[in-house]
Amino acid sequence: MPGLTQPPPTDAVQKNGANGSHGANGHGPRSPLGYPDRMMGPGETHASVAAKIGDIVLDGKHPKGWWVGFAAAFSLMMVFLFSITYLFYKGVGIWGINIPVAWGFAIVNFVWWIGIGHAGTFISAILLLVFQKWRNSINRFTEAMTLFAVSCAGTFPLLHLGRQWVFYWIVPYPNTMGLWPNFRSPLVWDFFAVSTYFTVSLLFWYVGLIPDLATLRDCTTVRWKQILFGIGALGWRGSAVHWQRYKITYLLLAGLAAPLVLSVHSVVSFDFSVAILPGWHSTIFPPFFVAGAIYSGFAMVLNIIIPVRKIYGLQSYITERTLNNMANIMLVVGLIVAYGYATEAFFAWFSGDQYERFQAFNRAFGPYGWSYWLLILTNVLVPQALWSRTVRTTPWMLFIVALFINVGMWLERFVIVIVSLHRDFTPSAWRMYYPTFWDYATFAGTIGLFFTLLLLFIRFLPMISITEVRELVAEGGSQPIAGPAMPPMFARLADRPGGNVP
Amino acid sequence: MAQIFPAGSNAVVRAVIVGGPLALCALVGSLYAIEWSPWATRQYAPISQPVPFSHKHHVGQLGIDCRYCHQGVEKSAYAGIPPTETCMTCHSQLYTDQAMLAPVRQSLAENRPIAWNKVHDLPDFVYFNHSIHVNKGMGCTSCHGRENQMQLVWQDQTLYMSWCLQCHRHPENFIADKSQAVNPQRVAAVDDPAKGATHEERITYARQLVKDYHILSSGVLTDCSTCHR
Amino acid sequence: MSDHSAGTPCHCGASGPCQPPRLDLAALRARLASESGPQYWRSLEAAAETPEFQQWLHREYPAGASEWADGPNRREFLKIMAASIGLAGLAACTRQPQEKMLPYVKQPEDLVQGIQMQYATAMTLGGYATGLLVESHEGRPTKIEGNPDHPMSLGAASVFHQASVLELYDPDRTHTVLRAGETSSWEEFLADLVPALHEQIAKGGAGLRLLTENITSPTLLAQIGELLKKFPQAKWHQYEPWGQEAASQDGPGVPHYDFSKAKVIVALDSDFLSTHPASLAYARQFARGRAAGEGMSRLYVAEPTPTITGSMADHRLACGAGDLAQLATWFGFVVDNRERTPRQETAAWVTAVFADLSANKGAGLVLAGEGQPPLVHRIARRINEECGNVGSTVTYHAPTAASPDLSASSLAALADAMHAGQVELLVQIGGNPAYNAPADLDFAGAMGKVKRHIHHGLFYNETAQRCQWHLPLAHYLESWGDALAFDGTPSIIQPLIEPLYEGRTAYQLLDALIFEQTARSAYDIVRRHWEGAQEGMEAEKTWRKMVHNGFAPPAPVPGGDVSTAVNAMGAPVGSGQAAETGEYEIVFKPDPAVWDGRFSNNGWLQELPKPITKLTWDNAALVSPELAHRMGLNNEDVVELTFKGRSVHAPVWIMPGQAENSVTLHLGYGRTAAGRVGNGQGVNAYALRTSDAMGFGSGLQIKKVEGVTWRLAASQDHHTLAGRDVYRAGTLEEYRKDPAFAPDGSKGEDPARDETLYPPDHTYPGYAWGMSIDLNTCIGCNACVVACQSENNIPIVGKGEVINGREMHWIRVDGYFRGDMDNPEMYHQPVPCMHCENAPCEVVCPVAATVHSPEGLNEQVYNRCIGTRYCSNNCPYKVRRFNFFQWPDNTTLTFKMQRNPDVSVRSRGIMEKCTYCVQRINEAKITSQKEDRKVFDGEIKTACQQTCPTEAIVFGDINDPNSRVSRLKKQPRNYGMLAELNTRPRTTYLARVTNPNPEAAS
Amino acid sequence: MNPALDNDLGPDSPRQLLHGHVAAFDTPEELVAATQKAYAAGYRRMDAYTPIPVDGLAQAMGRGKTVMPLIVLLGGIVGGTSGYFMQWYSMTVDYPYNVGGRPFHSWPMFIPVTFELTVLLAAISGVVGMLYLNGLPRLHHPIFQAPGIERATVDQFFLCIETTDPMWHRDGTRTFLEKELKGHDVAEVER
Repeated sequence: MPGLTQPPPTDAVQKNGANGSHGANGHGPRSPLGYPDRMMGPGETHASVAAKIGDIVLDGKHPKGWWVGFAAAFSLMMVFLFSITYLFYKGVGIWGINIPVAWGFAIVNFVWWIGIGHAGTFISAILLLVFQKWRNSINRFTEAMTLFAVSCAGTFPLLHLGRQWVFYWIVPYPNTMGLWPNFRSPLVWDFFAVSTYFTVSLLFWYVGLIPDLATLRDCTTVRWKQILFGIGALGWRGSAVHWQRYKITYLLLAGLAAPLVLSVHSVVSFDFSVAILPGWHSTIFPPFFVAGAIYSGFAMVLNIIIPVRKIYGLQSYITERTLNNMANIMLVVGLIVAYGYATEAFFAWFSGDQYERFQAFNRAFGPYGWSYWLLILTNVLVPQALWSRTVRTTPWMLFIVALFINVGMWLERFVIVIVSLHRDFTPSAWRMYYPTFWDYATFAGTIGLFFTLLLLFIRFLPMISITEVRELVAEGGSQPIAGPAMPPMFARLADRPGGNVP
Repeated sequence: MAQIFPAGSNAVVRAVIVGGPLALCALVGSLYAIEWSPWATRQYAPISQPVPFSHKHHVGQLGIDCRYCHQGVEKSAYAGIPPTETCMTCHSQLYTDQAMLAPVRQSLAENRPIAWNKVHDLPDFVYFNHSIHVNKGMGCTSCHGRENQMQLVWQDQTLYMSWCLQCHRHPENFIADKSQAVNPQRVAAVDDPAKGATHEERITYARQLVKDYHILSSGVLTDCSTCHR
Repeated sequence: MSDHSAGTPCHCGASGPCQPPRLDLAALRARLASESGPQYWRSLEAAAETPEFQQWLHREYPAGASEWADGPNRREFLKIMAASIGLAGLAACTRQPQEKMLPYVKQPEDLVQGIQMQYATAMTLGGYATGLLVESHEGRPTKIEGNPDHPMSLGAASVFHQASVLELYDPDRTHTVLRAGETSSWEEFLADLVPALHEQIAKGGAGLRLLTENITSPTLLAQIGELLKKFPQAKWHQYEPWGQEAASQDGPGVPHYDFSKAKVIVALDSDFLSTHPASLAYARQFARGRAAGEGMSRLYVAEPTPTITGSMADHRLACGAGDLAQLATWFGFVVDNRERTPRQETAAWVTAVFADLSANKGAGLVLAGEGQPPLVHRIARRINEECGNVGSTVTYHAPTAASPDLSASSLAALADAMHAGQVELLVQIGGNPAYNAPADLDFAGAMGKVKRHIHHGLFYNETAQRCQWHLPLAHYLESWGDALAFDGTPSIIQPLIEPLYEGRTAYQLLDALIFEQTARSAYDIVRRHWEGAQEGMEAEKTWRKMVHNGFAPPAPVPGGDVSTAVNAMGAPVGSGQAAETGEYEIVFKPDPAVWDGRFSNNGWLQELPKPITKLTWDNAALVSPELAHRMGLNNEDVVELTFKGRSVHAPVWIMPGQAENSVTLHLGYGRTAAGRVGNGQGVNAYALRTSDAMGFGSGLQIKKVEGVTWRLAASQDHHTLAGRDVYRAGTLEEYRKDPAFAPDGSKGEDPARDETLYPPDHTYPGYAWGMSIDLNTCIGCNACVVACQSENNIPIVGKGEVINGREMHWIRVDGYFRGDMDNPEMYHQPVPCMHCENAPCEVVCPVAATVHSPEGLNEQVYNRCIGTRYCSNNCPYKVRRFNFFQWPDNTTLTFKMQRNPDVSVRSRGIMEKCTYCVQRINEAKITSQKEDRKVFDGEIKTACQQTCPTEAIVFGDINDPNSRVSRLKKQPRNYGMLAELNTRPRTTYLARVTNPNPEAAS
Repeated sequence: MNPALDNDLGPDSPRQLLHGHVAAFDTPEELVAATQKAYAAGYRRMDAYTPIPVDGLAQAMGRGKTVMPLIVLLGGIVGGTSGYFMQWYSMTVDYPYNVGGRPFHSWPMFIPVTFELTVLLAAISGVVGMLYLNGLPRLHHPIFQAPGIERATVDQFFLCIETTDPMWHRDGTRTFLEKELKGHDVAEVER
């Protein structure tokens, strides 16, 4: 279909690239306070949005960046498959875990991934409820990210079992033994929380996708694509009546997802705070964990969209304003997290409990002290750079800060899980923990899994919500709703009798 | 523009929407059916033995006491499989030339045990103790069924944990007088007309037995370490 | 019953030897699916039917030995295991294969399948017998306990006794007669022996030598007598690498102690709580004398290297082994007021100690260690006489062991004869001189000159490999025999099982030497000897009684020759000056885990954390912190130890409480032909040990080997209490002031039941099991650890996995140091599961695999466990153990024979922990219910409690106010470990009370 | 088209053969205005097709509130109660065991699962309910035959007056759409 393979995307790229750089050097339109003000580049129309985003999917060709990324991610995913095969063959002993450190990288990674999985729903649900329109351009993407992150997270509690093949005993179902899971265990709560979170996120994401799939269905003339997208769109026809129910449902889902997203990491934090271990047994964990989750989630989003918007030239949708806002949120939750660290230390001292005090001391000055100070550096100090507007609005700087935060949040879980375990109540049982090759391989492997899924998503589904971005078109500048030029992809409509060409 | 999908597609979709969940239910249902089927539980399937020993003949017709062969049943966890000698106490005199008894004679001659096939095979992590059951008013028939009517023995019950729990939760539904323990005709007191006309009378009688035999509370009986160690 | 006990094993003996651990996975899978757990004993016979078994019986090593080559850390072993378990996983998805049942053909009358039986027997260590009871399941000995009636056991058993059951099943034991390493047979051996004997008869046996270990067996002695009658020129030599010889040889006779009367005990380098042949009995007496309160005894110890005896001391002096001789002479000086100037602090110590001794005349006791020279022993006796202790707390006797001249010199004489080529026929029963003879004798070299050297032993060890003939020795659990206990009690050794391999007893071998044939069975020989004069029924009766009890009433041991005792004071031995001249001394001690090396191939013992150091799988050069500091040494550094021109490389372990200039190297390591478990572990101390320095010697040179380290596997990394009061101790003074000094109410220990968010709705109306552990009497001997291991089928994991922190012991003995690093207080704290009423581990298990029983047990349900390990994280005591890999060896049938069928064998991925021996509880409950009664107090003994020599562990029903355990828990010293966490532990501790001498500055 | 076709006749009358008339508009505002006019003119059976949700459009067609919130609420209630019941039943009735000394019915520990199940069922019932009420999935629909309708998901706004409306008249409605409502590309949509 000529329409699709024609240049518009590219000239869109030029156009947007232009004003993208424009914004970058800070000459873009500004809010009274002087912040980047634009949620969308100028000159966008409903049609151009559909064209621009739709073509990424419908167009056969793909930027080098995608192929490189995919090759890397896929090979890492193979590492993952290999290491879990070996794991099933030998047993969890291949990891560095021991008594007392019975939880190692597996749980650290689990919590880390779950945390990353929080950005999506936070952005799409909570920001939706508080009418942050700028999230429209990134919510689709981050929701997908959520799904994949949660999938990665979900593998770990399963893999770390001693007898992985009976994992389903955690699920309540009538069985010949007449037994039930122990609903008092945070791990059972985890199971319900994570699976609920995944299901709801999936629904939320798919519901949002329906109208876009319809758009794609109608924009392509390739039969099999029509059929596939058609089925995906469930026959959506944009009826006013449907829209009415659709919008309310979408809002309700957001309303449900909002408390859910807060609950999930709270429940994850229960894994620790319900235990009596000094360093785990702490009442601030739920809010502290949630903040940390959003922190790392946003960092990961930035680490991904910054390259992606460059590679696919999406600067006019994901504008400096979007980056700036995300940076602001990161700064805020970052401060909450920092406060969390302070509180932990303070209460350890304030409690007067010798075990708590020792734990706090051991974190900072014990054999794993390096991890604690590295954590402070990456999670508390470096992010202070976000106070600077330049950093917030300069993609590459933001990218680096986000990178630090991702490392930092992983270290935080390392400190909580391993450092707390390795020295608890009985000195005679104290031991060190040394990760093995397989610990690293499994972790790296899930990163591969994550990016493989993400890149496939970018390839086959609209990574930006066409529908919701259309709602921003009005804010794109002073352009008329119907663009100045008929987008070439609709050339075929033009010669239809009475075809309307404005 | 033209329709992408033919008019019939809607019907197809509806069929899928209705049929999918139904199929799923059917699948799950059948899985449960299999799990509880005699095939999975191995019930009611007579197990062939190197020597076609007939409980029906020895117990049912000759009326030999269970304990004659299964000597451990009152003292030990294992009821015990009789040594070849036990068979030979009679069969050194009777049917000495019977071909079907050749393995027994050979066993004695070569001092090699007869390799019987196990019929009631509990998992190795289950520690069932015959003696305590037999001594507390449970009987052979409670678990083994009517062996006096079995040519070749088969497994009479599921031997699932949930099956064990029925009795460990409500012994009164299965208990009978101690004297009945090894009686191949034994019936539980609740089903025994002799213990009362109505179910109420019978169950009160059974409850009394539970008291008299100092059978532990179901709390203790359903405790994990009662069977798993 | 003896006939039965001899008869019972018939069926099992036939099925004995293990099947080759083939890599045939299908077979492994089949076995895994069908043979584990309580039924496996049946399948042994099935295995016995297999042809490969028949052929394997005549193979030196099991097939697939190559896969096992790396022995202890068992990497290959794990490969095999993992593969099989993987397949077992698959098998789980398929239908279980049909299981077979193999009944007896002729069932022993008194045997009821499924009911264990106990038989009395005895084991000798260093020649001295200890009476034992052996638990037998369908003819398989599975566990060894002490014989409560035997005076040298009193129900207790040492780690060595208990672990010997594993030795019985060791697949590395010799299976057949070997001629120069080639499979042969007893017939061929006799055929070769007879002409050689005739040769000797011609020359009166001039070329014949008999070499044995220390022997007390009356029967054997009688036979040797006969032999020597037949060969007047022949000589009999005895050698024990570690024994009592110093005490008896030109010493004042062998002292027998009575700690029950002793109020002041002074141990001069004497580890009477562990290395003494009577240590089990002594430990019991000592513990009784340590009851907190009036009349509590006081223990002074002066020793070069920390021992468990030293750890119990109220005053401990870290003092070089050489200096001890001088210390002793200073005692002598105090006794005789003769002038001499010893080092000052020792002077003060000695004066105080002697004052205390003189203040308790007749209630004092001075002991000298086996490693010390005769002089010290003489002085000890001198002091005992001075303080009137002889006759009350100590009596002197002739050696129990009949010994021509029992010492290294005996072996030296033999070695000389061998070098001189005078030895043509050397018959050696047991022992391993090629490995453990003093280095200066060059015994291995001498062996080259012997025409015909016959070795009769359990293992094809270093010596056997150099011999023309190696004859498999029947393990004591396979053979009849007799021996004397240290106090002279004649004890009967009764077999529990027929020989698994072609082993025969020493009695039969001597028969062969005397009568040139082995017609008589060991049973005939021994019984014949004991019948003696008696005839017919009478004899039968006494014999049966003896066999049943395991021993006969002791014949009084003759008193020792006293004359040597007086005029004690010779010149101080040369090494006395050692420390002053800044020379270093080396100290040799038998290893607390593998003794002199004879147990090197025993996995339980190799992995047993040694008292004080907590090292496993290795010995190390123990150096004082001071010395380490001076030479810049660190743990796991390697040093070159040079002594009398011979040197070895050894890893360094810094030992608080070690005498400044003494380096201790334990014997028994560096084996090259121990077997797959023992080979290549640790350092061979015998390479340095010379016949003039059997206990210690000065003139050691230490050189650090740069750039090399030696990984050591310690089961405990932290020996400081980090300011925590998990272990509580006080002095007798404090105890008098406030008997309840231990429990700390201020921390809200033992909070009220209603201080909780929840209504407390769990009560324990029936039994409520609980345990009390007395830290005052625990001597840290590790007996409980091995008892638990054999009772509960606890696997070993190998050195590598211990380093990884994955050892599996259900009960561990924590060791703590407190105070001055150069001479700290040393604490032992046995830590089993606490069975908390509010167990943190239970709440967090997602599948309820660990729950609480109505009797207060914290249960671990293996078959429900999915291995999240959350419970372990949440256990403040860290007593839970996890199967990170498939640890239990399910391929070696002999190991499977050892397993206790009443306890599930745990597979990979499962959490396990102390169960209070729930199998024993259930057994007792079932018995009592059948008899319509409650369980008696003391009817249930946990394995650890049963074997504890000092009765420090007591288990019972805390609902019964009169039970021993509840009475102990009522004691003011009672406290719960970490009780302030409101875990409500059922296992509680009695705080330790020490009894320091107010006058003495230690 | 077939001239034989006439208003309000038998089985093959246009009412039966046609779905309705459709007209295109360029902006949501025009569409809303047009819709209001049509409603005022008495048309009831109509529907609009737009690429983005247009506020007030459904109201303009005389639509009231939807029942979606109610459905979600019910879903949540069912999820929550059944979730708590499951825990209470299994932990206190079916197989009560002592876990760490906590009571059989330790309600605070049952809350997380109850909450999660509430959200889960609410969300599922929401989505399922929405699709059900919208009659989706429906892959085949007459409106897809309307010329240019594909732009309804891109940048055009359509109004369709359906033949089921009593006021519908083949010519009348068409002229109404073209003249009154100023819609372009007015076309007949066949069934």
